Amino acid sequence: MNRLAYNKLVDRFFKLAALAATIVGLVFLFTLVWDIAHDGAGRISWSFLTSFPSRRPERAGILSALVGTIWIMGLTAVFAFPIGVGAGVYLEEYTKKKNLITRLIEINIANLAGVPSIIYGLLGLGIFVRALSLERSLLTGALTLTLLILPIIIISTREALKAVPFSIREASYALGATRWQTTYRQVLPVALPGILTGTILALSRAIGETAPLITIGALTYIAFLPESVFDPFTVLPIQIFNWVSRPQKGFAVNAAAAIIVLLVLTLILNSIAIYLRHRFQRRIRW
Amino acid sequence: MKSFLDRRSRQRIFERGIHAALLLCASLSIFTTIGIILALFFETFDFFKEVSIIEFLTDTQWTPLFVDKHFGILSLVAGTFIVSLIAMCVAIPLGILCAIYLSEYSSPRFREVVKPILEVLAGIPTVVYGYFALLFVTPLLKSFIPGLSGFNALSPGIVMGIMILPMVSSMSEDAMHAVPSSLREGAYALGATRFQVATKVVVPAALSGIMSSFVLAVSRAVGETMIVTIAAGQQPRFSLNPLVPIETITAYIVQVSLGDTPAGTIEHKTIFAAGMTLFIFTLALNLISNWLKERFREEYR
Amino acid sequence: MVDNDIVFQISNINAWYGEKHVLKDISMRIKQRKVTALIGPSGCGKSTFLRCLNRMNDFIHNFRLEGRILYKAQDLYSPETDPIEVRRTIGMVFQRPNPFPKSIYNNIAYGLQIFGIKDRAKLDAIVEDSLRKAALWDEVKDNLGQNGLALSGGQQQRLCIARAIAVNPEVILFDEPCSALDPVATAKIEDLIMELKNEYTVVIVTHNMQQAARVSDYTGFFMLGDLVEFDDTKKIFTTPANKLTEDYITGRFG
Amino acid sequence: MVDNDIVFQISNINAWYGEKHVLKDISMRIKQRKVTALIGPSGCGKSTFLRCLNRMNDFIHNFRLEGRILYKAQDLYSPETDPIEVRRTIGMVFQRPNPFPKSIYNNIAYGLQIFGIKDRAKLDAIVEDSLRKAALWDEVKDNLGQNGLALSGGQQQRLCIARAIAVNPEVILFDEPCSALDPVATAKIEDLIMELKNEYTVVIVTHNMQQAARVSDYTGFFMLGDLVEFDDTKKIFTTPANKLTEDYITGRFG
Amino acid sequence: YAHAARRLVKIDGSSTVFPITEAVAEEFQIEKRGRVMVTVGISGTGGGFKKFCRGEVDIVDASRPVKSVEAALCRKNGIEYIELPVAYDGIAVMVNPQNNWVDHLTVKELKKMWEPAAQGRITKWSQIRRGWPEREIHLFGPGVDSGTFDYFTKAIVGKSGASRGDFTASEDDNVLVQGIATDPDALGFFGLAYYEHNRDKLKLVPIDDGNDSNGKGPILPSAETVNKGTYQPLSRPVFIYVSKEAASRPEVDEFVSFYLENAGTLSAEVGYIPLPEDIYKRALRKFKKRKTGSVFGGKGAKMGVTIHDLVRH
Ligand SMILES: Nc1ncnc2c1ncn2[C@@H]1O[C@H](COP(=O)(O)OP(=O)(O)OP(=O)(O)O)[C@@H](O)[C@H]1O
Ligand SMILES: Nc1ncnc2c1ncn2[C@@H]1O[C@H](COP(=O)(O)OP(=O)(O)OP(=O)(O)O)[C@@H](O)[C@H]1O
Ligand SMILES: [Mg+2]
Ligand SMILES: [Mg+2]
Repeated sequence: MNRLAYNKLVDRFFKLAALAATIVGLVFLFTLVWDIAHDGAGRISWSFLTSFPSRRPERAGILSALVGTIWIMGLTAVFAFPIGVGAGVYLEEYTKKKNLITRLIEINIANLAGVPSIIYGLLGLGIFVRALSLERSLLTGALTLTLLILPIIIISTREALKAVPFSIREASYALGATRWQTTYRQVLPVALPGILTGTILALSRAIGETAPLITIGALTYIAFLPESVFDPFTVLPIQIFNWVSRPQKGFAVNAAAAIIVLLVLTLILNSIAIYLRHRFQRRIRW
Repeated sequence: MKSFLDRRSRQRIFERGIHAALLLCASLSIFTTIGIILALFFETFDFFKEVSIIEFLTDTQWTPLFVDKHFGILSLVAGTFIVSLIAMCVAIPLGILCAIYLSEYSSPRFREVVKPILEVLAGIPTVVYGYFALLFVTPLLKSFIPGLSGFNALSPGIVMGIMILPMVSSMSEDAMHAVPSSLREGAYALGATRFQVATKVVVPAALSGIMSSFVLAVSRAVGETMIVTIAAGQQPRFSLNPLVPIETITAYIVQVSLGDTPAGTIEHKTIFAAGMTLFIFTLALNLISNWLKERFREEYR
Repeated sequence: MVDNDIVFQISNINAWYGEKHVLKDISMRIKQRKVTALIGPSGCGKSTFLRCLNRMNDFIHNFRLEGRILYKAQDLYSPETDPIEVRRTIGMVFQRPNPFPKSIYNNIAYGLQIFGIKDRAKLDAIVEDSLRKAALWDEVKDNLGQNGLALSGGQQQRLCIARAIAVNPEVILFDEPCSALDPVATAKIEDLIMELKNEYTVVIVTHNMQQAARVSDYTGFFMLGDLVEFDDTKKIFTTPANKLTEDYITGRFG
Repeated sequence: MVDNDIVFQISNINAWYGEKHVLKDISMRIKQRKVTALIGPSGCGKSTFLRCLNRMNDFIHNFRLEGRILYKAQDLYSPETDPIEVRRTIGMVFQRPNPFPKSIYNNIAYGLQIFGIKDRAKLDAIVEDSLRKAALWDEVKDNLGQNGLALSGGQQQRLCIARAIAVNPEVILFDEPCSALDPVATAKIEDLIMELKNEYTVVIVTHNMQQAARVSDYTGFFMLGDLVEFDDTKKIFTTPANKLTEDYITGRFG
Repeated sequence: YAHAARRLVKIDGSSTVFPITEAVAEEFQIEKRGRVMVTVGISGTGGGFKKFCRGEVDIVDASRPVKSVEAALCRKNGIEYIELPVAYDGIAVMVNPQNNWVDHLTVKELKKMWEPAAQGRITKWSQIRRGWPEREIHLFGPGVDSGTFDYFTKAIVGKSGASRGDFTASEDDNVLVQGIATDPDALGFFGLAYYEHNRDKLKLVPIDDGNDSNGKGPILPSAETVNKGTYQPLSRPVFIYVSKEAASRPEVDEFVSFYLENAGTLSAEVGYIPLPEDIYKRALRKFKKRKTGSVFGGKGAKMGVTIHDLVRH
């Protein structure tokens, strides 16, 4: 066999292997979703979405958990987005000169991105629950998740800013714009879809987090809706965790149904991200 | 004639204010780290007043909740290690292959559809994965590994690997995508196959991004909690056998967080010592990766 | 001793990127309402020099400058000088056209808006005027809402020129404005530059010697960080005083 | 009817990107061991045409080609033709130098290694030989381990040429190889191209007409996807048959 | 606090007691038509007391009596508590339905397989009782940090926390059900409620405590045997602890009264064993009198405390 045929064979084989790897992931996802849908789809109904938890599986619903999840996501986004973008902008636009402090911040952020979520739970417990005595409120939960996803947002903000050609900044400076004018009016709008994509993906990670919220003690039966950020809350993953560990079979079905709702939420968030990414990639033709 | 003298003092003050605000945002990360260290430090410190650090690091049993107490973190570390190792053995090859397929072989249409679908994998609550490992994967594995326990490191390891696969594939794909196509063209024009272009040109050029994805994935595996809590059993064991029940550091922290141990006792303080270990673990991992990244980059500008 | 005709009085400047010495003891006077061309082989420091004139090098962190640049008797690098104001007075057009990813209208209005001009009628007037001066008005007047990036390369470059004109600078610096363009577009830009000198002082970097010969009044030849020769364009291209200049120019055409 | 001198026999090709028709019914014959230049304004399809000749367009997913291209009597686009083999036989050098981020040595050895040549002595010999042919050997011989990206632009481009030569192609396609280079580097590359035609068939895209005039034997003038005129270079630049060609050429020099 | 306007009862603690408290909270809120809100958390008995003694919650669900460290912490913070039993939790010992050799187990046999000395040595069924097969025994139990585990070790081995370490532990009892249901060599123990809902997958083992005064021979757990005190020693009372200070708030007072009035029916509904009716009455009286302190003297799980001792006042 000559070299060319050999190369082509390797290439063909490798392509198959790579395709197989991709398909493994997809098959797994579909199995998982099918498995859950099989168990829970029949349970989803309007009353399931609008009832409070109950000891009777057939009467129980996810209203407080769903509302709690939406609150938590909203608050987390409100805290994490400006801070994350601010930090990203600072590191990317305001510190071209790498000094000790910025180096430290950079390494630190990379490190925080890898810190296990449960450690954030211990942090939230120590700082927000205890030191600031915010109790197990929406505020505590959202702040804890904010710290958890900040590194991800900062990193994706920086990537998005890096992708904006320097020529845009030069053009703006050359017109006599200040740094902030340049950043705010030229660079950020271009980077925004990328930043939003990163933020949304970070949020969709936060939405499924259980461990840190368990650690701060949010695992709760709640049969009312929060009225302010100081109110106690529960979220879907915790409701799911609670239900799967109950003896009655009906709760296992409820859990599956709640998982479907959670997946739909995640899917919605991801679709927005995809849409943004799509538009972003299409528009940029420098 | 125009003068360049400062006529914009208000704007200047505004600019300074913005600068300070942004700096504050960036330094929040430092405070977070300090917060983590403080949150863990005091109880860890108390813990080591009662348990010698030598015992902590050398004993091979971890039984703080039993009458006969041993505080050898190595058993939990071994559990964490074996599960993460299995996860990485699944996620890295699959993730890289997947990334290469999406970036170098597939049509853009296919990539646009598949990449986000895979990313959904990363957004599924980990509780769900835990039950999937326990109720689906373990029985499946049992049918061809007879010696497998109902709880083991293998099944959660595999499931965790699948869970972090999109992290590896997505971030690696991003890195590969960013490699200028001029490099690819250079290689194709020499008669290279896609395989050769992918492995000899694109992957080396994207190596630093690929490494970052590995490191984040490892950190995620090391820190993953619910899957192992549910599917790995809770038996601290100083062993690297993937077929028997084990316990990871994170699973232990959850166990005590949800348990009956009174606060203030030595048993309770163990979770902070364990948490500190975990933190130092991931810190070391990140520092090493940082070093690796600096070392192995093929910069293409 | 200040000559009213002299816009820039550059005295013995030296510049470094880190350890790399890229401008060596350069002195030059640039005249008002003239086109001054800077030529020389790649990497000789033309762009660096040009960017010293409006402090665009401030953004390069390892850049260092010594020496003095006076702009109409005022020290560009003195601590009281506001670089924002400098860059506003001394505009710049870059090698690759770099319109903002906004509409044509907003590309031009941006420079005015950041200085607080909000009056729509006034903006409209200036936008039209600048586009006319940049010889682009006829081509885009029906499409001012179109994205600036959707224009052809040559149109983009004229848009960038219009944008620079709009803020009413006194000097316009061009850094190889035609190197990304095809000949037809190049010719248009060259015509434009020759017109601009009626109102503005123009400094242009190019490595196309024909271009320098065609458009400029004065030419400076740089090599390896030195200003080898600076004189009337005609003189440089017919009877250069320096052997290096001659070699470079004839080498190109030979 | 196959002329031994003809390397490419291009018959009525049409090409599209998606809906956009970018090459319109083009036929051409390219002669062996000659330099053929393709000129024309930006966006007229020169690069597209060039990339059809070694199937580099295969990688653009919405690209479509109709018509026939014979390479020495072999249909380049027939299903039996192996595109890998085609690209190996017909090398290419790009507009911007694109060395791999590897050492100089490995940049050149790469093309050989992918075809299984591992013998170190043989590799050494070919590396040296290619670098000599690309007129780069003297400048880098003491530094073969240096990263290719650390070279100057002109050196990088010569490195890319050496890399293309190393795999021993029969044809080398150049897509605006000098547009990112300064005149001194350009002159070196031009010399090199003129030497290469002793051994290789060369096709070069350029929008610098002087360059086409200097280096080529035949010139094709493209405009808006049409091949307006194709003839001896001398004829094209002195007595073009087509008015468009004449306008374009004189517009440039005028 | 911002939610002072809303009348809120905050409860936290054991996951074992959670289903009962949740059921009570649900009914209570229905009755109050949303004028009072109740939150019930799960952070373990230990975690619950930690919050309770900091004054962060009003009531703690406890699957074991208060321990001395916790009592000390409460005292330090000036929190006084009223100890109220709310139901029995029967601990069921279970094997796989395919297991055809185990008909009953004695406390001695249980001790033999669970005591610390068994670790690594008692690995086969045949070592427990002669005639049982020569197969490996696989043990399952609740998380070693749970009240159930604590109680089981104290009742069977004699010292809480004294157990072999090589068994499969899980916080999540469904996980244990799964483990035992799929493994013919398995044996495990956990709350009776989990057996009730998985009868088809599990086989319940009668226990003989060797003491004929409380029922002769092996006894199966049931409401009757637990209540009569014949299913010994594997049934234990579970509690709520109410902060005396919080009890002065009307909503807490009402809630606890409602709890004790309805605990009988509701605990049965969620799979627990109700206390005798008069015990609830006496507990209510104890609460109304705000009798504080613990009858266990801060020693945690304790054998031989009769149900009547619990509500002495
Ligand atoms: N940011 C930088 N950091 C370090 N060195 C730089 C930087 N920018 C330019 N240089 C170096 O400074 C020297 C002068 O660069 P400059 O861009 O001024 O040259 P030029 O004459 O404009 O060349 P060209 O015609 O290629 O644009 C070159 O050797 C270049 O490599
Ligand atoms: N990948 C692509 N997708 C869609 N359109 C393309 C693509 N590549 C090129 N085109 C378009 O096809 C036409 C011909 O492009 P081509 O690159 O062949 O021109 P060219 O003559 O090489 O121009 P230049 O001198 O600027 O390199 C142009 O209008 C261009 O915009
Ligand atoms: Mg330059
Ligand atoms: Mg081209």
